Amino acid sequence: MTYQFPKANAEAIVKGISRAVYAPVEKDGLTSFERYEAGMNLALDTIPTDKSMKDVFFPQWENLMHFRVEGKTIELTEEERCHQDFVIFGARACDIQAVKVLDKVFLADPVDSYYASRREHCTLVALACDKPEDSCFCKNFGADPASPDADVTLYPVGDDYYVQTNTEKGEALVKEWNLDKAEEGPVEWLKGEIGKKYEELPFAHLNLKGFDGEHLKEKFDSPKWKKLSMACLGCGSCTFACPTCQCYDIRDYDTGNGVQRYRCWDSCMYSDFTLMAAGTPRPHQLERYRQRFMHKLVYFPANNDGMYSCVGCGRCIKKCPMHLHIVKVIKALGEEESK
Amino acid sequence: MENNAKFLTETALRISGVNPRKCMKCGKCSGTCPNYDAMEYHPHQFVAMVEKGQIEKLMQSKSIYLCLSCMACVERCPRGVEPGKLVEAVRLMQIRQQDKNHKGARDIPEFADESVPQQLLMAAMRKYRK
Amino acid sequence: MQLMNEGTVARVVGWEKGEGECDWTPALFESVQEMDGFVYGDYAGANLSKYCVKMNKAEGKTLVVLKPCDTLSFRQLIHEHRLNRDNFYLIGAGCKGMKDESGLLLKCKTCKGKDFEIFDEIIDDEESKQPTAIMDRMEGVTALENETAQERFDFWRNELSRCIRCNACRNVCPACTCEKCVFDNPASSVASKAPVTDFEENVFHIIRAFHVAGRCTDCGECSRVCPQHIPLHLLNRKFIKDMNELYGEYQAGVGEEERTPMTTYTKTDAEPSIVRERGNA
Amino acid sequence: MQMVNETGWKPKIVAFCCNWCSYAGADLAGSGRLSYPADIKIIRVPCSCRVNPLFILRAFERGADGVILCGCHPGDCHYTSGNYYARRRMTMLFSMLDYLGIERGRTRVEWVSAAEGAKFSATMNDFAKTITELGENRKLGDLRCKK
Amino acid sequence: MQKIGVFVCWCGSNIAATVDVEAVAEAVKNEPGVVFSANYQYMCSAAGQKLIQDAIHEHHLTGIVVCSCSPRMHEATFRKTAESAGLNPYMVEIANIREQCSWIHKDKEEATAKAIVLAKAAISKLRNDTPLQAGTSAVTKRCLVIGGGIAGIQTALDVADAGYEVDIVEQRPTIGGRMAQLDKTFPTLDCAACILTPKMVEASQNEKINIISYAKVEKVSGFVGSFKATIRKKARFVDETKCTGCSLCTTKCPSRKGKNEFNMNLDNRGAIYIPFAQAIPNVAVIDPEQCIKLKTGKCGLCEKVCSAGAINYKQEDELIEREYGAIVVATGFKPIDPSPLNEFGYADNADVVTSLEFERLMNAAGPTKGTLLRPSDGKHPKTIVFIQCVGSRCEENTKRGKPYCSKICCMYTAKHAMLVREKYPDTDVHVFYIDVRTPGKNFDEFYRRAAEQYGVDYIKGMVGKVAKEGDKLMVQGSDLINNEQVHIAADMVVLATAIEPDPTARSIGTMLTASMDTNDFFTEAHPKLRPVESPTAGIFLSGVAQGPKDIPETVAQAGAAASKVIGLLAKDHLVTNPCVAQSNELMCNGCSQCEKVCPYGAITYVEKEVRGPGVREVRRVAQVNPAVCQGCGACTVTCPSGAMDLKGFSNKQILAEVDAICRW
Repeated sequence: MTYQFPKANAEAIVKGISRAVYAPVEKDGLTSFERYEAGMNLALDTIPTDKSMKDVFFPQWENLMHFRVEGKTIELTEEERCHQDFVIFGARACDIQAVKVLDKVFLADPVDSYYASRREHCTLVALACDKPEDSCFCKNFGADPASPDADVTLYPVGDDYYVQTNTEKGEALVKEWNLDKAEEGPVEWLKGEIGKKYEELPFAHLNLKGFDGEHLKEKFDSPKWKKLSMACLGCGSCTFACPTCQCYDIRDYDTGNGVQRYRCWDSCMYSDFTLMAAGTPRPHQLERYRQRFMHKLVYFPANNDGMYSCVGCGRCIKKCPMHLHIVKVIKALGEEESK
Repeated sequence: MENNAKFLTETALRISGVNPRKCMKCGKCSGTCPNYDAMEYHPHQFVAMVEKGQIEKLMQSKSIYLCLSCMACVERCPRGVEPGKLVEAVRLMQIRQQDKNHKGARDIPEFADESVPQQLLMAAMRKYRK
Repeated sequence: MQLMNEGTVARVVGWEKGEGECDWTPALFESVQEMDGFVYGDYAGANLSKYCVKMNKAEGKTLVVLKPCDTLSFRQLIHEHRLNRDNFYLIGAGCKGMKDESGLLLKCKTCKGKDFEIFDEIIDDEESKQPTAIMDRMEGVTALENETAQERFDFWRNELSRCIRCNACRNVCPACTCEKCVFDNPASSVASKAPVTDFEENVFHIIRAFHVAGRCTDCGECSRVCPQHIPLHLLNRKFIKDMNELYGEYQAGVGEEERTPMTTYTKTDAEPSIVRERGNA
Repeated sequence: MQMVNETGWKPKIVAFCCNWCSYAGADLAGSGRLSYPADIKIIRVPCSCRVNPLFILRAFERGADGVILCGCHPGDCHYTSGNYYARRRMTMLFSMLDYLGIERGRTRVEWVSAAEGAKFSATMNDFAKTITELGENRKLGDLRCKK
Repeated sequence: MQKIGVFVCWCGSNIAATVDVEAVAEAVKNEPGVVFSANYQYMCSAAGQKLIQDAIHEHHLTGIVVCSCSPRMHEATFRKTAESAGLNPYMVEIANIREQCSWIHKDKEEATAKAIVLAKAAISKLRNDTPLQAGTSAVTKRCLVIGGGIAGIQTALDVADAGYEVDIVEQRPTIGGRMAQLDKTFPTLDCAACILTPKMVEASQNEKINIISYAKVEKVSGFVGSFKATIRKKARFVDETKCTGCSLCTTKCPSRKGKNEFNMNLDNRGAIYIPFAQAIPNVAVIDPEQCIKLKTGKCGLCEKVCSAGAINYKQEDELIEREYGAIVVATGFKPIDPSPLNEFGYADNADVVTSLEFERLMNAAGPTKGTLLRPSDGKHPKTIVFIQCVGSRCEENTKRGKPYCSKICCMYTAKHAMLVREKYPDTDVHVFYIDVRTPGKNFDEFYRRAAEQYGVDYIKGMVGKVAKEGDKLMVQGSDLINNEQVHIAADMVVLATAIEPDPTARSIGTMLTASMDTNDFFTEAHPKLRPVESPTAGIFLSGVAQGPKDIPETVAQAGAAASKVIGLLAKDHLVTNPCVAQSNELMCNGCSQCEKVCPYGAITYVEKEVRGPGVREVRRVAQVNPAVCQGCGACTVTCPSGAMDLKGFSNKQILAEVDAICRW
């Protein structure tokens, strides 16, 4: 079904949703998905947000369990899983594609119950991207910015949002909003416009030929990694901004009265990533840098039916302090291929 | 120290930036002073008297005008006390309150007709603004 | 700028252009042909001194392009025996103030000056000798100092709560060259990977500032690289301001003296109670 | 004697004392039966310069409400220069904590010699009073430890 | 996991009256690692110690916590107890529940609660303890004395008397130092040479003393008990073993341009010379800067006249390497150069002289053979002005001079004034002074004698200007007592210049890693209680190198330093404190920050291959010498990576205590 409401009403609609809502919010010049509360500054026009939607399903840190030591006995309390429905309002195609990547990891056996419970309870309201940034290149990786795959999709046309429901869950949510029905025409027009706009983006057509399991060794051994990785600081900016990076570390915090076990994001860029008794398997930044991009562009698709674990959101382009990013890697290593 | 003396002492110290407590009373300033014999109070006495709050006595003495401002005492003081700056400070304090008819910056436009050279006004401002 | 041919130096560390206008990247050039990609100009903001630590053990000499402020970091690293002067050929490159997409970099707005502390050769012009500072370096610190404790607390909570512990500030910092950072070392009892609580956010930045106190040249890279826009330089500058005021003017990376205000003392230093006695409560 | 405010909350105070002067001063306070609040617990260190800012932050993390560092008087350090370094380090640390908006009174450095039992006791009483007035440390603790 | 035993002492009623000792013993039972706990009336008694030893055996304890009095009281006792039961003595922790608990609290509940926390803190620390071994190092029974003045000579004599070998390294061709240049000594006015030269002879004849003159210490490595020094003995171009000191060569030498340093450059000497008649060794030396033969190859007169055949123009510097157990610094002083203080006109007027120059002018062996004559025209001065505190007591960090009081000037000026008045009663003598400082036995009496019996005119005030007028020096100064400015037409002005450490002191201090103050005086290990030792173990201080002092004080300090040296050399081995810093080479950056704060110079840096998980490379890393480290911990906080830690008070141990105390 197709509905319509004025853009000016968006805040009222978000406020009116009876469940918890996570939406892009701007604070101090930075945008991220936060649990919406009255007074927050909705940022529905930002593409992409500084921090991705990943934070909602897979937060930077979360408690897993707590041990308490009494005398010589240990008492264990597990952290509760998510058990209440919630809504994400304003998801973009790239982030939604990213969740599909995360699903491959966390919902595969063994299922990550912390992640799964959140996925289960979520109703996703997406926004079509009418004003892409120059750094966007999602179409290369299977995301469709014109019709993002969600329970509900909003299409900004003029001063209105056109609303299309794609699932029963979505239909149920939109019913609460009491909207007027609308024509589908403007939606189709917008899809066309978006299609054209994306054709004109600088990174609209990246040559991904050869980024697959077949050319693994060739890519791995490329002498270009040295130059590509030289400026890398080994910080975690790209991994933490990335909507698909899913590596985490499990750590214990001794509270004095017990132990809080939590997990937190880790980064393959760090020198102590996957540290073992015999040291780190990737002692130099070159190897760590290569690992990140090989994983996104070669290993992951090789193991997941060709699905890349880059979604083209362009966050790494914006966030890297030294201006290194995946497009440079694709161009550098891809050229080799086309010769 | 009574209030006025205290105020005067603080003013003298503030204007001069001198810490008279650094003085070890060696008398080198007076030993070096080229106009010693003409002065009623000598450089080392300036330091001692300021420390003891006897500014008024100094202000009334001709000595403040007899200092040549050669700064030999400042140059040679082993403790960096700078007596010459004290003399200058006390002299300034005396000049500023002469006849109590000191003019503020706001009073100046009254005097500033065409016959008064601009440079004089500026010089006066610079000198007495502190 | 490519007057260094092979032979004298084995490699060059400089910049190359990126995909857009302003996204220049520090780059390594290992042959004359590669040098075609070499650029220097308005977007060469990064401080290349930190890369020198990696290059210190490489065969042959490395040519490095340093801006005036970068030379301070380089010199400081020599003081700390992290670099061997003989392994480098230093080009002091004149700087007219560096930029990014939003204009003059913050660190250039409070430029410390145009003198090269250490170099083999200087390439500059008259324009690059003109001062670029347009504001007082300690302005931000002073403003905070003049606020009330609660205001300061709220300010820093707001700023530091954004920290995602990506370690960009630490990894870019030329003073942070530890083989193993205490915060990465499981044996240190203080290791942590994510800012789970307010305390962890605070302690990381306090200790980092403390560890670089006296060695920080105020190159401003920490604030430049922070993806969360945290004004980290305000922490380092607080220490710099305090040290200048309490222990005498000092600029890390200047001169031959290896001792910093934190590795020396005088018998008449201020007591810690001075903190209670001054400024706003 | 313990410091208690109206709500029944009691401060937690850590005192780092150097082995040669202040710890001996504390012993002297003890043998002179010069009391100070039981909320203060002493940790012995060889010299005030052994105290890492991390130790002080750790105490606050774990729920301390005040931390005091005691060492030999400047010039009297058993190791000649330790307390001079400690003095600079603590001045810097305290200044930074103040800059971050943490209450100034929560940290203190006092020089207490082995002969100053009375001073040790008086200092500790005064410090405990200050901390009681400041109340619970809410700005610099790790709430996980409260569980 | 450790097996910990906790022992709670009652200390009679000292603890038990206020602390419920049973409750404490019970409360700690559940702490991780604790396998045994007990309480007893007197843990330090034989029966108490037996209880501990039995428990160690029975429960195979790996560490014990004793809750008792201050560790300053009985830590050593319980360590011995543990050791005798086969436990490492450093696996003992004390919870101070007496001085810090039972004695200061009245409420039993409160005191018990605190005692439990203190016990838990000690247990937490113990869980992080590791067994420590006290090391030993051998002592080389030989002492190096740097400097052959009265301080060095006296120390050498005293050490040699105790039967130990001593080497004196002196930079000049003869020992004797500054004292040899003095004419008379205060307050007794006996002649310096008469009391010094016998000591010099004694030193040269002592079998245990080896004088290495015209030499300098070039390098020192090692640590207390086993230093290794390299000494460069400069070429004299005269064979010391052959020269008889007949001094014939010195009179025949045609080169006469060399300044006579011994006479403060007031006259000249030959290129080959013996500094003074009583020099030890009494051997000639050739100044290569002045020697015509060495510079042009022609001359060779001295070789011709030397019947002993001692001249050797081809002689080269000799390097001596030797090991020492102790090093004494007796590098002495020199007067400052007063030229920069231009108001005194020293640089421009030959008749403005320093006090040490004046000593030479008064000395029978001096350039004027003891007759006081002005350097400018050789006339007898009729009016002499002495000025005290020239370059002393100035504001710190200024170019005016030194911030300290040079201590000896008041007395030698009184001496000079007195000697002049005695020898030439028709001379007017004026002394400008700021304060006259005479804290010494018979010192004030001496000064009063100068003023009262010898009629020396003491003027309280300072000179502001000395200017030449005709053949007079016009001295303008203040007389603060009479509140007037005085002008004196003087024939001679004597400046009581400040003294400063010998210029070689700084480099020697750096070489020895012995700390120095901003004025380059060596710092003592403790200003009151260890005044003759450097904080760097095995380095001792003698004489003015440590701070201005007069001859009797110098001799006293020299003896004190000697007794400290003897105490050290008497030991065959040194037992080292195991609670020392240790550097984790895998984490060390080699940044040298720790080295800079170490007061003992215990940290050195080496290029070394480090190996660890995934690491194998050569790095510059810190190494702590456990024999030198005293365990203060200054380095541990300076180290940003935490590579430097202190055994016995490790980061982990202290943090564990903090955690135990602060549990929310």
